[in-house]
Amino acid sequence: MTPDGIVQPGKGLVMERGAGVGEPSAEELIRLYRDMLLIRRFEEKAGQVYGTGLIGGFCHLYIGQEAVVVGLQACAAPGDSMVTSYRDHGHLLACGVDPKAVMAELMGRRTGCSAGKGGSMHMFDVAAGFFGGHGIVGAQVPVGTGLAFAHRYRGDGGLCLCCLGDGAINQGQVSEAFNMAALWSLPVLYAIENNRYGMGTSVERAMAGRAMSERGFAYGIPGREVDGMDVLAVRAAVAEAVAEIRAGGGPRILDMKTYRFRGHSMSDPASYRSREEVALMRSENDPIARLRARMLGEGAIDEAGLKEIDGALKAVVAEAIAFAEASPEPVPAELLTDVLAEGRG
Amino acid sequence: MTPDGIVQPGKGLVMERGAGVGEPSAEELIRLYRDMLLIRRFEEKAGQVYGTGLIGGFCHLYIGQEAVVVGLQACAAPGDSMVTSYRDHGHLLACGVDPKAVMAELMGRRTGCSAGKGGSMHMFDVAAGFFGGHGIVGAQVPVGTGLAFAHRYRGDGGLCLCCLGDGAINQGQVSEAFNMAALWSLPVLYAIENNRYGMGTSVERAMAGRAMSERGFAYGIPGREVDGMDVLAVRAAVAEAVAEIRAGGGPRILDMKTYRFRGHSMSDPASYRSREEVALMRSENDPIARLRARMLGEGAIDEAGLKEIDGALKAVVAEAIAFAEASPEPVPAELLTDVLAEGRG
Amino acid sequence: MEQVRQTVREALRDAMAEEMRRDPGVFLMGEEVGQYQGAYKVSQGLLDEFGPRRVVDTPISEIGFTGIGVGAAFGGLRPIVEFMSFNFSMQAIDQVINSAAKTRYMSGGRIGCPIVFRGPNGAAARVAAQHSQCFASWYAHCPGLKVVAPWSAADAKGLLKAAIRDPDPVIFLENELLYGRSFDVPDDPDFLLPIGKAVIERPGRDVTIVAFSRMVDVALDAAGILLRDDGIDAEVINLRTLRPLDVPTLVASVTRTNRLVSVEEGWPTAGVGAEIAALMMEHAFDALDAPVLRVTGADVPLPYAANLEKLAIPQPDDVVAAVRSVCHRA
Amino acid sequence: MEQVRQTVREALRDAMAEEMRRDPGVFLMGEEVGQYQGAYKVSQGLLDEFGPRRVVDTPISEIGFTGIGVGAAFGGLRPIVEFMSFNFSMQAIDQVINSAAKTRYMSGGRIGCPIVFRGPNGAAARVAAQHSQCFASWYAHCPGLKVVAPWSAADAKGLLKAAIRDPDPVIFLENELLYGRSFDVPDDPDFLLPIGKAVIERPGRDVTIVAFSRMVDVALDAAGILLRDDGIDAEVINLRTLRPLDVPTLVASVTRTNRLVSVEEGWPTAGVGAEIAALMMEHAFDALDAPVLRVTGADVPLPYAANLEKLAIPQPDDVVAAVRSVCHRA
Ligand SMILES: Cc1ncc(C[n+]2csc(CCOP(=O)(O)OP(=O)(O)O)c2C)c(N)n1
Ligand SMILES: Cc1ncc(C[n+]2csc(CCOP(=O)(O)OP(=O)(O)O)c2C)c(N)n1
Ligand SMILES: [Mg+2]
Ligand SMILES: [Mg+2]
Repeated sequence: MTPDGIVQPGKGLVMERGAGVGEPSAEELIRLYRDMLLIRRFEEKAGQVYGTGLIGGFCHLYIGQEAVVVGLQACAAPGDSMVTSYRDHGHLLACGVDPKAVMAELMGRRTGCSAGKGGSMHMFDVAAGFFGGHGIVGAQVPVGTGLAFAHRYRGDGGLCLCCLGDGAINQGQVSEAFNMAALWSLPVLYAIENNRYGMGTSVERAMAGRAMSERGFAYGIPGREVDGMDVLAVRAAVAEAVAEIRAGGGPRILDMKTYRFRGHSMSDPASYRSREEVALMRSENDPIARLRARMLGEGAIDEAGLKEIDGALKAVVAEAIAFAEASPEPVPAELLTDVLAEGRG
Repeated sequence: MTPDGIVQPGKGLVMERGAGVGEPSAEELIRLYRDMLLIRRFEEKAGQVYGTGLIGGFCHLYIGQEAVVVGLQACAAPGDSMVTSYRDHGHLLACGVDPKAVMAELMGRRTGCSAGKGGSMHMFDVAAGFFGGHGIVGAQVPVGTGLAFAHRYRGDGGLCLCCLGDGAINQGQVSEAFNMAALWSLPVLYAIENNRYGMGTSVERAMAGRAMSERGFAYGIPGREVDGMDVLAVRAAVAEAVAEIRAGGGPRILDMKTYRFRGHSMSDPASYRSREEVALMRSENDPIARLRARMLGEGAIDEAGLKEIDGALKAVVAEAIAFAEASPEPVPAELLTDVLAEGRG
Repeated sequence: MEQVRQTVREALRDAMAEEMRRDPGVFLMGEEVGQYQGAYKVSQGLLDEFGPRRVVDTPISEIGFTGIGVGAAFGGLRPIVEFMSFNFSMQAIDQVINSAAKTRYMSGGRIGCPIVFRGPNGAAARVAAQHSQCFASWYAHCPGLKVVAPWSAADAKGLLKAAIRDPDPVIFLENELLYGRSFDVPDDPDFLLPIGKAVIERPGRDVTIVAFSRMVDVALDAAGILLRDDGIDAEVINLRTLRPLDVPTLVASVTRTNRLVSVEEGWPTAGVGAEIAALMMEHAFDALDAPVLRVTGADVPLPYAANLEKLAIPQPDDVVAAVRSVCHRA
Repeated sequence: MEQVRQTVREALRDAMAEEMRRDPGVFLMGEEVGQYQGAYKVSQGLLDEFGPRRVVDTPISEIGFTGIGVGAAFGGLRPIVEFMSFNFSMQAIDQVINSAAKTRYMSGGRIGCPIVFRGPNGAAARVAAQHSQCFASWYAHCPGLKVVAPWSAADAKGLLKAAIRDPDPVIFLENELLYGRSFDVPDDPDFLLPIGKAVIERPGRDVTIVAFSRMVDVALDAAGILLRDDGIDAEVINLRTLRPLDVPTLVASVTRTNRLVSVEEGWPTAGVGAEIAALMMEHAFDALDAPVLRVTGADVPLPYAANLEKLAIPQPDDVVAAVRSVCHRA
């Protein structure tokens, strides 16, 4: 546990929600940095642990895309909701879910945030405002739109941050959801995490026509492109969109240009993109390195401070792993619980 | 049987396909008129027969929309294909299918174009290039796109005329099909028969955003609005679009502004639109009346000629009804045939 | 209890109206449910009473609005999603199964999905293959769902109210041909029927006939014929719920009658009748004096022609023949 | 006949390649089938040999490309549509059922739909509830389809080739865990297996175990244990086709053994095992010395945790227990 309570589940771990308005203070820069780095360190370890067999099935790492969810959550307010695809570990962490619970879920343990039953792709934490973790490409988009419907129905002032991939944009249910969100002016931000590929298919091979940001134009949904590798650009674009949405302006689309540094999942031939392309993105366009450079340049932090953060986060992740490894699997009787509400004694 | 062989199934009944290029001759005007009027008279009778109980289930009349399919078929070439929704009687007739076979199908007779097994919504005539008659809103759009795929795959120079309703535009599978048609530059014309309502829901209550003709813009599909109550405007717009498609330009969308004069199906409370609205459309914007006025104005035909056509068509329809009524139901053994190819002895 | 005479249609509407009055989180969404008053007039008057916030007309976007319903349920509301017919639920079935049914389990119980999917299921009159499929067996197959299929107006009322109050997703299979039928219904806003319980509509000693939805009529008609013509006293069980099936009631009945015929209008293969036959094997093998027979819809897409349609759907005579077969056998 | 040793993956690929060489109308479409060589490498090399005209990478638009496949089949081509997994066929199931399966019937035989839908079905390893559903029973329920579920590489090759040549829509359920398994396969480009015929993988006298797809392994393992530990000589039937089921082979076997246990990894309710139980009632009631028992996947969405996953999927011991139960009963 670091001095600032970094491992407390669900609070303190990530910045206060709604902080992302105005120019970021030095302190906020540090929090953004820390939040991104937590995801990075967590995912690196998850990848390693996968190799040992302690994590199974599909596991989609978020490395490279950290600025997107951290920038989104920087502008979220308490009571807002978030959904995303199966590539969800970073989102859970950014929502403030305890890394222990996420790692334990990855290992299929009783202490996991889905009690070990969901695994990498199916994590939930309603208290943290995170409504999954959806394994079916595009399915979270109507679901997120429904969360927005609920916000509006209740008049709770909340909105839904609904993340989807560039591949998901070609799912018909996404178009249907866009149309209804616009028709009913629902409070939802569609954040396209455009990492250029859906599995091995580049955006150009999957999508005809205009820019992704314009996919909502037919429905009257404003959209714009965002440098998704610059957490401050993300934060600024999201802040603006969120303000418009909260003011009753209806849905918004942000096309976040990002990149995944790793394969689609743990088995990926990577034949669809060149080593050079990946290497260049890693060296020139790493969202964490970019923020680090800026912070150092502005004097918001020094090398020692960076090192301290990194050390603390590594400790958090190590602790999460230790916790998960030490956690028991679900008891066999759990096989039959949670199918229905009454199944739980 | 009229002198010009009007009741011969599948040929002569409607104009030569591909005739719709250039300024229409007087003869072509007459054919367009006759083709529209055949549909009108057929549908009027179908509505009456429905009242007697000889036709059952859902029955969606095409009255008011005749200019759309007749204008489309005016530009079709042999080998082209067509699909539409359940509102398909007019399309069959415009494809040259024998009215007897259509009426017999409506009555569920063995001689029907689907052997009595499909009914109003599920009619097919492959020889005539008509691939259904689809009861699921929007489903014909991927199917039609697949027919276009087959045209391109075989290199047969054909294209698919794919009709859909304004309500169907909000089906996700339509968006998916648009994207793939554009991505693969398929020879398909999407003709939206925009009769302003999907059942009781007006376009405004179902569709957010921009004009329907722009629903393909995101995919790079050109689209334009057409006065769907003016068969010559339809013919001209389709001719242009079809030429572009045949030249390899990929899909096109035409938003045909039309109107149905009757209810959605045979049971329709009609509470969603005013009597005045309907009356005005009928009196001011009947596609058949409009063409008639033009023909008379141009001297392409006189009242006697019109009367003769009407008489001939009424005879055709009467004959279709007599034929259908005299036709037997399928034999009981037909219950179990046609499930699979080998089911047929 | 005081009874009122009402149609199934009215019972369904009253069930929704009462639950909407009771719980502000309950809302109805679907195609033509509002301004049009429902394609089959089931939601007549609801828009007037509850307004467009709670009676939501949707575009023809089944998977989209189903997913929106699921999200709204995750978000704490209690949506009633109407499919204009269950045939169109196929477009949305991924959201029904993967999002609604599986999420409680996948989340280790952290999140529930209290939602009702309702609408007419199975054959109506002459609407042919694409509009006549019975989805009873598909949905009954899937854990995480409850599947209800009312027959009478009282079933409709008591079960729909229970479904709306249920914390889990409920598939509520109505039947268009029953909408206009009248039955007695208890006059009580708290009248609920338990999901998971079958009811004996007609007690009998000689054979058990199991049916659901409109086939209860067919079973009762058959029972009448059997008594009159054969002196066979058939017990008719109305399943009411297809998932979970009320196995104790079925076993108790067959233990008395030693014979069972199931009736459904859906296709035979892996249908509800197959499940019942398998259950009787497992739970009542020694009680069976004859094989469980299935009367089902013909194994074909439903034909349009009037004569073929009738042949394709179970008629009382088909049930009579099956019962005679199991009764003459022992 | 000459045999070659190959994996199920290779057999599937060879089946497609041979049929594509034979018939220029055959093409493959789906997500990642081309440039990526198949998400599970089943289409390895096909893009190289046949080019992008016949090996078509699609966007993640299942209902769209399924409908396109159906339209192409109506238009005279012979599409093979790959679902990256059959879970995603739920998005497209309306096109599969309403357009592909029903159209021949609805058109009175005027139009056919020769199309193959293939991909991995059921549980893989630890991919949890949304990626592990078994669709055997759903598809087997529906007339107008043929449903095939190969186990060995020879099954895969002979049945896939037959499916591609078939004039009707065929659902071809593969299993990811079998892709890497090697078997002997006849070395003959005209090797076909008949759709609709089961095969006895292991003859036996005492009990019939019926399985399909990967569960054939489980059944064979169980048979080994039973012989060794109990002296029970089990006959193992590999169904190969789920629609139409090979009833004569099942009845003939059970007429000899008088006992039957079915094994499937899907959910129990209205599953393939239920159908088999019902069929045995109807066709072999008097031959049965014990109830037909079903070994099935647990009636839950598949859990992720390794221990729970194992509990949820039938293991040889589960089959052994069921067989012992039916054998000790008579
Ligand atoms: C409906 C559906 N089809 C296919 C898949 C298999 N699949 C999983 S991830 C994926 C690619 C998604 O790409 P994208 O939306 O760009 O998200 P990313 O993985 O890049 O984050 C595919 C095809 C799926 N899970 N769901
Ligand atoms: C997927 C689906 N949802 C709902 C229906 C019920 N339905 C039949 S027609 C119709 C309205 C369609 O309107 P539109 O596309 O405008 O065509 P129109 O009837 O005006 O020709 C609806 C909702 C259906 N057949 N299929
Ligand atoms: Mg992507
Ligand atoms: Mg319309």
